[in-house]
Amino acid sequence: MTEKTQSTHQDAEVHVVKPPVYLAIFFALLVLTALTTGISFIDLGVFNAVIALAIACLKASLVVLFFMHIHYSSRLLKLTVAAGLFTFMLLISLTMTDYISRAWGMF
Amino acid sequence: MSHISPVLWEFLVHWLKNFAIFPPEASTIAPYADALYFALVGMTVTGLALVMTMVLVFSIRYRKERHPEAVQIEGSTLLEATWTLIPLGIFLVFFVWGALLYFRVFNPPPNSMNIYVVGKQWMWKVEHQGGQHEINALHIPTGVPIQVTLISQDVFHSFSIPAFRVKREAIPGRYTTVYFEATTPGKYHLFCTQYCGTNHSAMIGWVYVMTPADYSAWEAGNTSGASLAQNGERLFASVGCNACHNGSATARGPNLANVYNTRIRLTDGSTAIANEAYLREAILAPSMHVPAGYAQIMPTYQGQISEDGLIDLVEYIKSLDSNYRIQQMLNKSQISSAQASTEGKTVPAQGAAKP
Amino acid sequence: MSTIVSLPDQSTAKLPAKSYLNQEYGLKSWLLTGDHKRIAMLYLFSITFFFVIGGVLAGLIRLELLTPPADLMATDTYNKVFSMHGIIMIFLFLVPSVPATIGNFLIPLMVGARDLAFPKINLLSWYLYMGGGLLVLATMVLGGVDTGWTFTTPLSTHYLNTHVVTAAMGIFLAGFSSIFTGLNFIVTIHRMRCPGMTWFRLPLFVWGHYATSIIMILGTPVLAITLVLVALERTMNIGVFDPSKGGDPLLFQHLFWFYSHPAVYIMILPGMAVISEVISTFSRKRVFGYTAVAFSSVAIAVFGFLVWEHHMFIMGVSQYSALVFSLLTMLVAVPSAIKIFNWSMTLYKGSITFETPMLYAFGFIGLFTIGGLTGIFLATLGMDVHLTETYFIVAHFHFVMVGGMLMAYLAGVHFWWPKMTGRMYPEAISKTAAVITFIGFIVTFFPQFILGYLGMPRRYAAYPADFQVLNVFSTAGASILGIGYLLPMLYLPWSLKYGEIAGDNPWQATGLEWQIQSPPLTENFSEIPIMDHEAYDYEWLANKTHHEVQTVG
Amino acid sequence: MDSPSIATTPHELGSSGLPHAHDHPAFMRHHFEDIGQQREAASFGMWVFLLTEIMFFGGLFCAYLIFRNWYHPAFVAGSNTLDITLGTTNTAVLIGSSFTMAMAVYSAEMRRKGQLVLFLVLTILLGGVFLGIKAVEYHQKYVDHHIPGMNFSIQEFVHPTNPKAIPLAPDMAEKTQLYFFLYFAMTGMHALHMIIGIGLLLFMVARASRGAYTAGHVIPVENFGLYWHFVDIVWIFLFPLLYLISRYR
Ligand code: HEA
Ligand code: HEA
Ligand code: HEC
Ligand code: CUA
Ligand SMILES: [Cu+2]
Repeated sequence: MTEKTQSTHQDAEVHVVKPPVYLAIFFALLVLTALTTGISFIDLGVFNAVIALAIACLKASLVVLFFMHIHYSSRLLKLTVAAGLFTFMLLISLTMTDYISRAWGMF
Repeated sequence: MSHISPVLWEFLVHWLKNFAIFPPEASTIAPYADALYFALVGMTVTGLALVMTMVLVFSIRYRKERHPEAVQIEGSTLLEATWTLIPLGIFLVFFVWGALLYFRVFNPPPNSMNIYVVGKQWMWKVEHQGGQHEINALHIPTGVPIQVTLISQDVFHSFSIPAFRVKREAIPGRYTTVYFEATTPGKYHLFCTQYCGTNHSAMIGWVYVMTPADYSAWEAGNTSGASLAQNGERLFASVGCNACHNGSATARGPNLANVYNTRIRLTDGSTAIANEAYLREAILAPSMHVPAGYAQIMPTYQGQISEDGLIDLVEYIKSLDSNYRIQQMLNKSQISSAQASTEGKTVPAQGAAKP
Repeated sequence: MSTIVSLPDQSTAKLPAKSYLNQEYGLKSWLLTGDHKRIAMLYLFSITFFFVIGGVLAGLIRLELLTPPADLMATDTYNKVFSMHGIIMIFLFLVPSVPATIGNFLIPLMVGARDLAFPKINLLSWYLYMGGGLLVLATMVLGGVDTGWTFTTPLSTHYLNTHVVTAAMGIFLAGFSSIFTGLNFIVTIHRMRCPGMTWFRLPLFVWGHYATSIIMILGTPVLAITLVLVALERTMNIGVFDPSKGGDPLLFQHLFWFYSHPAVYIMILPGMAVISEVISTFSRKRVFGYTAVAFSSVAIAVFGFLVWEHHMFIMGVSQYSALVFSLLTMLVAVPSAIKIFNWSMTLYKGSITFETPMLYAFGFIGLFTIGGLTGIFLATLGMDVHLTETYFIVAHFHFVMVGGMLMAYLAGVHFWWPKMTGRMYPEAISKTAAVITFIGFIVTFFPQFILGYLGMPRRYAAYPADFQVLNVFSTAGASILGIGYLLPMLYLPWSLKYGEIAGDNPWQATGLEWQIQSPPLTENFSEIPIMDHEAYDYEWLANKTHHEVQTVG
Repeated sequence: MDSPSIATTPHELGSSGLPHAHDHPAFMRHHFEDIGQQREAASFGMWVFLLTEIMFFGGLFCAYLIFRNWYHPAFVAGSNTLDITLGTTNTAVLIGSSFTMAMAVYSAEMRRKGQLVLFLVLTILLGGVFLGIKAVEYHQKYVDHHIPGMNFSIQEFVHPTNPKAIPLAPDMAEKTQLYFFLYFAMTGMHALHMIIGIGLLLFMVARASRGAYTAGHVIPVENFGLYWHFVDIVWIFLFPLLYLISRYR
């Protein structure tokens, strides 16, 4: 029984993330927040949205990777996160095929 | 059997009279749809026969009594590929075939005759160009391509004529279109097929397909006196559109003559084609597309003009367009020419009808 | 056609002294249990209860449709009846049918675990289900809801004054129950497999449920938020789905079908999972093309998320987008075909016997093929224009859901009945029931295809007289079908007391669940097993020198 | 629990060199083989649950995307009524609470009871501040008659009091109601998650102070951490979508 637990569950290793990492991420997030707010005061046309969302994605990735430990986790958990994002994108993008092309030929 | 039991006899006769297994084919679309249908039935029968043969033959051949010891077989990549690719190929053929038919049904030819249909709980209101109004009935001539422009006043409805094999949802807030060309005079079912509340099943009516001659006669006898465009003109004045759209150079609104079906440049730099949907939206939500050079001052008429009124207005604005007027004339002559071509073989109006 | 495979010493078999059924006594021990097998039993009872209600409503539908006018009930009553029929059958019966009962019972056994990963969440899921069920029943008692099971906006949000919100909340709860079931399965299958149980040694039953769970956890939340929006829109008079306020009714359709199309695969994949087990066992052969069948389940689950718009082809979606979705729908049909052919080939050179589960499985293959191929009619754009919203669709989905999934469910219940209860069902009468069901089914639903092509719209309380003959057939068939379903509801409980004692492995099947006593112990395995052979390895079974069955007491 | 064979550092915990299954600690559920399996199952289960949460918010994001494209002027007008200072502050507060939560997980892993309780309480406080600020914002909307379905008025958009704002046509101004509905639905759903989270945190503080999580059983804290960070991520997206990206036409 012992040897099999090791074979199936050897990736159970738990990585303890140290406070300096958390602190660094925390400050990075604060800086990014300040940055995104600052940029929003400049009128950049569509780029306002693009930049703000890019920064949001960056922040979210930092949270997922470090606060939520995905950076240190097994491949299964990485895949799980990817699957969630993928399905979310499916919902948005395939719905958009309708909305974008609905008015084709009219505009 | 009639002397054994008259009741039973009556019953049987009644039944057989009411027994149909195939709907009448009464439009130019119908043969296309039926061909596709039979091809699909063919595929189903073949596929089912294949599977059932395998199951039956193996069950008999390899039942325990005849074949006590099973032979273990892992699988076969070749077979897997076969039954992946062949069904896929067949399905793709139907995809293409079906798509062609779909585009045919939903993209009316430009010279078609336009009839408006407004769905509301629980009736169909039909408006012909000439101002003929009908409820739960639709009179049309044979041999003329017809575009039905649908809209709903409340919830989703669905305008279905099985004998034509066409159907289209009437949705609130947006025009949809469907196209057909009737071939056989007669009286056919008209259904609302989208569930729309309590009396959904009562939202039914008849489609009367007539020879062009009969149709012209019907048209003349049923007109309310004013065409849609004329009604629209009256409305245009009474709700005050002409205060701004009077065509003069100093008018606050753009001149609406000849805007129909032209490409309009908007303030945000994009362009839009002024089709029926655009015109309707321009009245209800004027700020959605502001033509370049105009201030956004037109008030919204949301909730103030009924769908019928909007149709009248749209038709009026269309009628200000000279190309469109010419088209209308051509349509008229089309009906009479269709009449000429079918003259010889006029079918009695109830020919293919089912009571 | 002799009955059972060489039964191992059936005469001397006796019920084990200790099992999950008699471990503890009393209502409380059931209502607070964490044991997946007991929860499965709770589900079995509650699901059957809702099936009977749904079935009686179906009977009412068919009685009303016997004659053209709306004479048995008023149209709005009819509308409520079919809406409740659809809601109950789908959300309270078919979605949890195989997964929450048979799946719940078997997945831990099949992967060699003592229980599902989260027993308390499993119990919570049953309570959520019951909560949802009670809300739906409350809706019915309060006066019903007449939206249809599809809740089409703006009808459901602004034009009805029935109990839409109550029903929506009932479905919301039932949805979370299904999310938790899926979550439990996924974690169990990933994390609780016994030593040696690699992915490709898992029975196909487990693969099917894995695929189902993916859909449950990714699709159901979208339904949940959609129903919340419907409820908010109704109570607060907002207009997200109402065009007169600037909203878009099609957005509702997109969100609803984003769940509800994948949900139809929630309603078939577990059935397919059952069929794999049954066909393999009674032809005494490994399933032909194991990997192909396993991957096709996952392919169905993934592709199933890409096709929802085929329910909206004529609803005013963009034609180009319809094109894309029609194409994708054609693709998703292929994995189902792969499965059907692999099952048929499994019979080749087998050693086939025809027990009741096998009869149901044959019924499944035939009826699902018809149902699936008529799905292709609907996926074909131009054909869908004529067929959509007619009885053709009603026939299509009853073929796949009733002819497919319900048959598979019955196959599964019969197949694992000995494992669940320790006793056999009566063989002769159950075979009769299977045949009656099959005949009744064909007579009920086949005429509906013809009706559909004739153009008879669905959800009609009254219809033109042209359609009567076929409707009479359909109603007659439904009565036969009702008998077919009534029989198991009678003889299965009967067999609890009078059935033959089954023994551990009455079918001589290879799954881990058959290598332990029936009914199993609460902790399933006294010692966690070690898997040292492939799934469906009948040679391994034959070569097993001694019976390694673990009976305690 | 005091058995010496139990891993003393969290690092060893998962690797389960347990010689015998019966040595398992009290918090181990008996249907698991070992503590490593239990831990993995728990965190995987939590992640799977978070997937459902992503899709739950997905429907709202979808609606937002569509209506923003259709009624851009209305969204601009609506967005400009939000207080960007409060929004930014709230973002910072929530990020702070995520940080304290991460530290709480760390404390539990290091088995420091006092520190764990401290960070949990800090998380509660920051979460409370967030909700407080949110309440202020909601109240402002109430005062301004911007709550759809309750007291909505388009006056402010048709005849803006702010001289810099571009007045909207009445028909477009009606559409601001959609913006505000989405605003309330999204932030409300988010706030609901926060409230549930704070409830759980209170419960955990009570248990933590009795030492429940500092004896090796860190799973609940870790899983709650995942939940809390997820809620944070939702806000990270809501903030730009609602406050920032629709400020200019
Ligand atoms: C268990 C449930 C279930 C299943 C599995 C399916 C499976 C399929 N369904 Fe069905 N469907 C429903 C339940 C289901 N459906 C329901 C409930 C509705 C109506 C909802 C409502 O409006 O109320 C519906 C409606 C529906 C529509 C919408 C119709 C409309 O509203 O206009 C469409 C359109 O594409 C469709 C298509 C399909 C297809 C292509 C499949 C495919 O997955 C089928 C794949 C299977 C096969 C193809 C059979 C096996 C193939 C072979 C054996 C190969 C044969 C050999 C050769 C061809 C060589 N279905
Ligand atoms: C799992 C799903 C499921 C199941 C099992 C069934 C089972 C049956 N359904 Fe249902 N049906 C749906 C799902 C299902 N249905 C859905 C989703 C809809 C669409 C709803 C909508 O439009 O919104 C629908 C709609 C629907 C319609 C169309 C209504 C309309 O559009 O106007 C019809 C009509 O014939 C029908 C008939 C039947 C029949 C005869 C059965 C039979 O198979 C049932 C047989 C079972 C029994 C009869 C119960 C068991 C027997 C007893 C307990 C004995 C006692 C019973 C009596 C004395 C009656 N169903
Ligand atoms: C207060 C003046 C005013 C009134 C009253 C008015 N309009 Fe307009 N209309 C305008 C202006 C200004 C525009 C261009 C800017 C815009 O679209 O808002 C316009 C645009 C239009 C357009 C789009 C034309 C194009 O070239 O794109 C149509 C169609 C239209 N109006 C129809 C109507 C109808 C029908 C009515 C009556 C029901 C009406 N209008 C009432 C001022 C008015
Ligand atoms: Cu209108 Cu159904
Ligand atoms: Cu579907």
